[in-house]
Amino acid sequence: MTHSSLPSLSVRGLTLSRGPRRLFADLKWDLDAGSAMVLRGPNGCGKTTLLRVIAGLTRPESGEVRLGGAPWKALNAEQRRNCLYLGHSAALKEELSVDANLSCALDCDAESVDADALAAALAAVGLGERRHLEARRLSQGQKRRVGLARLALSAKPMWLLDEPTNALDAEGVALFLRLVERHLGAGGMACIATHLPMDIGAPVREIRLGSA
Amino acid sequence: MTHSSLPSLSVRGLTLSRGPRRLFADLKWDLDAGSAMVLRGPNGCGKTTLLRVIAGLTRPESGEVRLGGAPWKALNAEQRRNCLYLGHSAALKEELSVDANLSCALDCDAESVDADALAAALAAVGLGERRHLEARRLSQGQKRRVGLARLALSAKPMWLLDEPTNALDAEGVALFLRLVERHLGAGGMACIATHLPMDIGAPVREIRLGSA
Amino acid sequence: MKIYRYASPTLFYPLAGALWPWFAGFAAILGAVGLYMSFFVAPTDFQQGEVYRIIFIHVPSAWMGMFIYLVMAFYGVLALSFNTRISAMMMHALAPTGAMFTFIALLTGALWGRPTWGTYWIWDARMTSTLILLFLYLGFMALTHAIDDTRRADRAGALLAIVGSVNIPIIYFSVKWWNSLHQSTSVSPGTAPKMAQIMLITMLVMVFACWAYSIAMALVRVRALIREREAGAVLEGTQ
Amino acid sequence: MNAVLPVAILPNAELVVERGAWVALKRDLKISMAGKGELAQALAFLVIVASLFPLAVGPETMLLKRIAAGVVWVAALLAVLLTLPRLFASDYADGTLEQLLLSPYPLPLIVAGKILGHWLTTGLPLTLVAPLLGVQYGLEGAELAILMLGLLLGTPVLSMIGAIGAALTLGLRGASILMALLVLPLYVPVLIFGAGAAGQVQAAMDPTANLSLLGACLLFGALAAPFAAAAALKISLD
Amino acid sequence: MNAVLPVAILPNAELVVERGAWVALKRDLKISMAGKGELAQALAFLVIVASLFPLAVGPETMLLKRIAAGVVWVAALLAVLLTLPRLFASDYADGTLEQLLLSPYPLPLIVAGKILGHWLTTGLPLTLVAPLLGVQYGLEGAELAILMLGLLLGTPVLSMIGAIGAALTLGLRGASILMALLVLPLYVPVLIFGAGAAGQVQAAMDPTANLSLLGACLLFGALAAPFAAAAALKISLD
Ligand code: HEM
Ligand SMILES: Nc1ncnc2c1ncn2[C@@H]1O[C@H](COP(=O)(O)OP(=O)(O)OP(=O)(O)O)[C@@H](O)[C@H]1O
Ligand SMILES: Nc1ncnc2c1ncn2[C@@H]1O[C@H](COP(=O)(O)OP(=O)(O)OP(=O)(O)O)[C@@H](O)[C@H]1O
Ligand SMILES: [Mg+2]
Ligand SMILES: [Mg+2]
Repeated sequence: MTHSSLPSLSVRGLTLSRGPRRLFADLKWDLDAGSAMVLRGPNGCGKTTLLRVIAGLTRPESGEVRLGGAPWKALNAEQRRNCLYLGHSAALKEELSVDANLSCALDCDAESVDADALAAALAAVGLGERRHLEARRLSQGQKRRVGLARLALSAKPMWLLDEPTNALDAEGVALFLRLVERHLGAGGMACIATHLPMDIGAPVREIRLGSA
Repeated sequence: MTHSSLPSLSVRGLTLSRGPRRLFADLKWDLDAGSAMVLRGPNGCGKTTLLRVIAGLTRPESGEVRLGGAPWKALNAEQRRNCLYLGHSAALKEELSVDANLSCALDCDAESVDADALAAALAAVGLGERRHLEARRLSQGQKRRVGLARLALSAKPMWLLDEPTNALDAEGVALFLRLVERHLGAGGMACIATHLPMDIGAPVREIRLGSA
Repeated sequence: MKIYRYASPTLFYPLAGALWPWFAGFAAILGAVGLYMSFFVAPTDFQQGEVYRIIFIHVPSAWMGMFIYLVMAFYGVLALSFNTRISAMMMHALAPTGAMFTFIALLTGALWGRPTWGTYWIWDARMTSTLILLFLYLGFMALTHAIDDTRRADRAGALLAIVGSVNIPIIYFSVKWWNSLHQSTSVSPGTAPKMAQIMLITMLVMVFACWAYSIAMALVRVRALIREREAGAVLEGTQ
Repeated sequence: MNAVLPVAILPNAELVVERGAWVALKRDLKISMAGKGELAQALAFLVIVASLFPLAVGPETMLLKRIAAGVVWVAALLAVLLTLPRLFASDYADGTLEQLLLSPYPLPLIVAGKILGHWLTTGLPLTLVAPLLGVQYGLEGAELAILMLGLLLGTPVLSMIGAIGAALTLGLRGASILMALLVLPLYVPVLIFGAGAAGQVQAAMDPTANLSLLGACLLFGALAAPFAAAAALKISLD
Repeated sequence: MNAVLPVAILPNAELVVERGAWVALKRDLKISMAGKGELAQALAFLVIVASLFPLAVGPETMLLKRIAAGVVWVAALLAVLLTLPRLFASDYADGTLEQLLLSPYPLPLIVAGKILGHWLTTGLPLTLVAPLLGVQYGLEGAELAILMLGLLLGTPVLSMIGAIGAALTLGLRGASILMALLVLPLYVPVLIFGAGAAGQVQAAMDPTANLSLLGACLLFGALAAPFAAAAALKISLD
């Protein structure tokens, strides 16, 4: 699958403060199909906040996010379709089984995935035998791995990931990097906030947000 | 300060299963004052569970934890005094200010700390100017750092830490390692579940729990 | 955009500063005159005696109570549609005054009820709907106080005010209807002593006094709010 | 563990917007089914509250018959209130609400789906069990029927108004009681029309007026509430 | 950022066990104060619920006077119920409850402190505002006094029983309503004695019997509840 058709994401003069402190001012950068932007910076510098702004969950004080020329209407349906956001929380319903959780998430993303693909994805992230387990029983890392499965199945061209490797073991991190690689290879885009090195075989740019 | 008087922690034949799967069986190890035990293993292998058993929050199926000969009465007051547990969650009251949170935690630990020491600790973990901020406003990493401040102030000889470096930036991790070093240097003990290398200037042993 | 959102408070601040003393003055004068008239000029009511004079406080405050909530809703619409900070502030500034008037209406009403029909409270339609109006005010203030992020507080408050104001007529009507279902309520406060000319004038004077007072208070509170948020506004706005 | 990764699926070209409501509804029903015996709980609550009153006011049958409809309605109203946190608060706590907001489907539709789901798991069962209580209080035939009809028309409105309150108080401390503060006054008309209708039948009067007023509220709510609640959600998550 | 680390403090030799209750109380009061206007909210809830009834049953003064005490009591009971999640659930959600369990102080003492805190922020204010409602329903003098006295003795029991229910339902889905199911039946005696006392005064009878029964409940609860709740907590967190 390829997103090569996809226009580039551009951030234009984003500015946002929290309380007395300005998190970022007049941010300007573009992201082209097939490449990733890694957000770095010390704790509290504003990575999460920036991701939420790009996702359209938080309004910037000024500036805007554009998807190929067109201004990004926060939470506008057509554009929401293009973007998948994984936040700090695993976004699981504790009382639902793992695969119920996954299929719910995919339904909400309006992705149509058949049961086999779903099972395959869960197996690939190491939750094969835990498919029918209530999510609340999962370990911290396993919860994050459900998110990885979602990435594996997602057809959305733009990924916004907030510290996706938290609580993952070494093998999980490797798996994640492979997923990103494949996604970018297929012409997707990704904005990733992380403290880990992202050494993958695809164009990766970094921006550092000012220290907190 | 020194805990040299402290008896060693010994785990005797701990066994626990979750659902169909046996997480650990007949675990046996001792931990002497001044050294740390690092729990390693893939996601879902039972690190968190084991820590909770040692803390006395979860009952093992068989086996027991002893503190220098005496059997560890789960949640027995005198022994609880010796042990500080930091779990996956930051254990903060969102609506309280950072320092209110810290002082509450110390009160519950029955540690008497004066305001200056508290302020110093917060400054040391980089929350100096955020002392009076509501905890809910903190970034993920900053929330963990409150936990670090608590470690810095704790006089408890035994630390049980569950992935304490989650969401911390490089500088935060370094800070954490320094804290553990000092703690062990003072004759303390620590059981730490983590996926990161723990290279510190103090005796560190590792156990791998069977793969999940 | 920026101008829209940030400059207007800074422009409004001095304006409000210049205006509020005037309205305060009007309020004081009209209030004094009105009270004097209501207690010394207006004739004794032949059936209710002196107590009826409460009406000169009771009715205006009751009216203000209802009216101010609608004004809040109006500012709420402005705040949401043009997201002008100043109108949101006006909304916050008006709430306490409106609540106060509603409460005064309840209080005076209750005090009036004691002598006229021997109990502080009956579930008369108007009394009940006024009580519910007070609840709406309390709800609004509780919500906006519970939210500490001003942006969210503004917008949430605006939405609530709008929803509430849509409901006010429904509530008012439904309560009247409810009351008419149960005829057994013997007395109703509606039995207005026929308004003599002078009474009417007094009433009007008091009404205007309340108006002036409300405006003055609103302006003062808005200034306080602007001052409170100034630091934020400057930071967020320019630089 | 490191099996080959499944190839991602191509995006299905066109988005059937209407499915939004259905997706949300299905999801919430799934969750309710997972949370064992939730329906049972809502019902039991209603029954218990209704049974508390005779204990509090004394057993005189005439008196009880007089207050029967009122008690049932107030109890139903509180039962709905108690279950409102399920609507958004739990999703907010575990981060799934953000995901719903980011879903391509229009938010008001999703909200509508959730509201419907909430009604199906609270209002509807309450309506069905109401006659039971009515009988406890000595109501009969037509009285019971009208009581049920009123609840059938009224409880959806309770869910709708409740949704707005729930969305506004999202993530605030003491949200549950704050929500009660916001929502209960708005419940007044429904309460009056609903209990009024039942009362009229007892007084051998014609309840159609009240019932049609309830119907009007229902229509109006159905049109306005999803949009209001959606707006409130966006505000609360900003 | 990398300032020198403060030297940790030496452990204070002996542990003053009794402080446990005080620590917990102080903590919870702090939190209540942080959550703005919580007291106000509990009160407002009581007032609103009490004001709903006349709308449901009609404004006849005699009828209302009859049910006055019952309504106030049921409303108070529900207000307590709605605020119970504050007791443990919120601490459980954010992980602070584990920390309390691991604190060196004896758990029952900590629980006792929390219960006291809960009463001070709900039961007490409810008691103080009750007369207002009584007046709305046309109660006077002695009737109001006994109503208040009853609440003063009864509401602490509500908090105590509630604590047990809250601890048992910790972390379960739909906990709020499940808790209601567990707790409400246990509230029955309190309700009967309390409302009964008020009723007797209205009937010009002597309420002391009921009141002393309430007092007995209070004593027994104070002795038993903290231990029961503490045990329940340990079970729920295992
Ligand atoms: C707490 C109790 C009461 C409340 C909340 C209340 C509320 C109101 C309200 C909202 C109005 C203005 C609305 C309108 O004019 O339609 C009003 C007007 C009035 N009230 Fe009251 N009232 C209360 C008690 C009383 C009592 C005890 C009396 C006298 C026996 C009384 C006599 C009047 C009169 C004469 C008017 C003006 C005539 C009229 O506008 O129809 N009220 N009251
Ligand atoms: N009301 C406020 N007053 C002052 N500072 C605030 C306020 N609200 C948020 N902040 C600060 O804004 C920042 C939020 O940043 P954000 O959560 O995006 O950090 P981050 O880069 O994701 O950090 P981490 O790496 O820890 O996740 C934090 O430093 C927080 O302290
Ligand atoms: N009822 C159950 N049935 C089957 N497996 C269960 C059940 N409850 C828990 N588990 C499993 O028990 C394990 C819990 O382990 P634990 O949370 O201690 O993992 P961990 O070592 O902390 O992992 P992580 O590194 O991700 O934190 C998980 O693998 C979980 O799937
Ligand atoms: Mg972050
Ligand atoms: Mg773990």
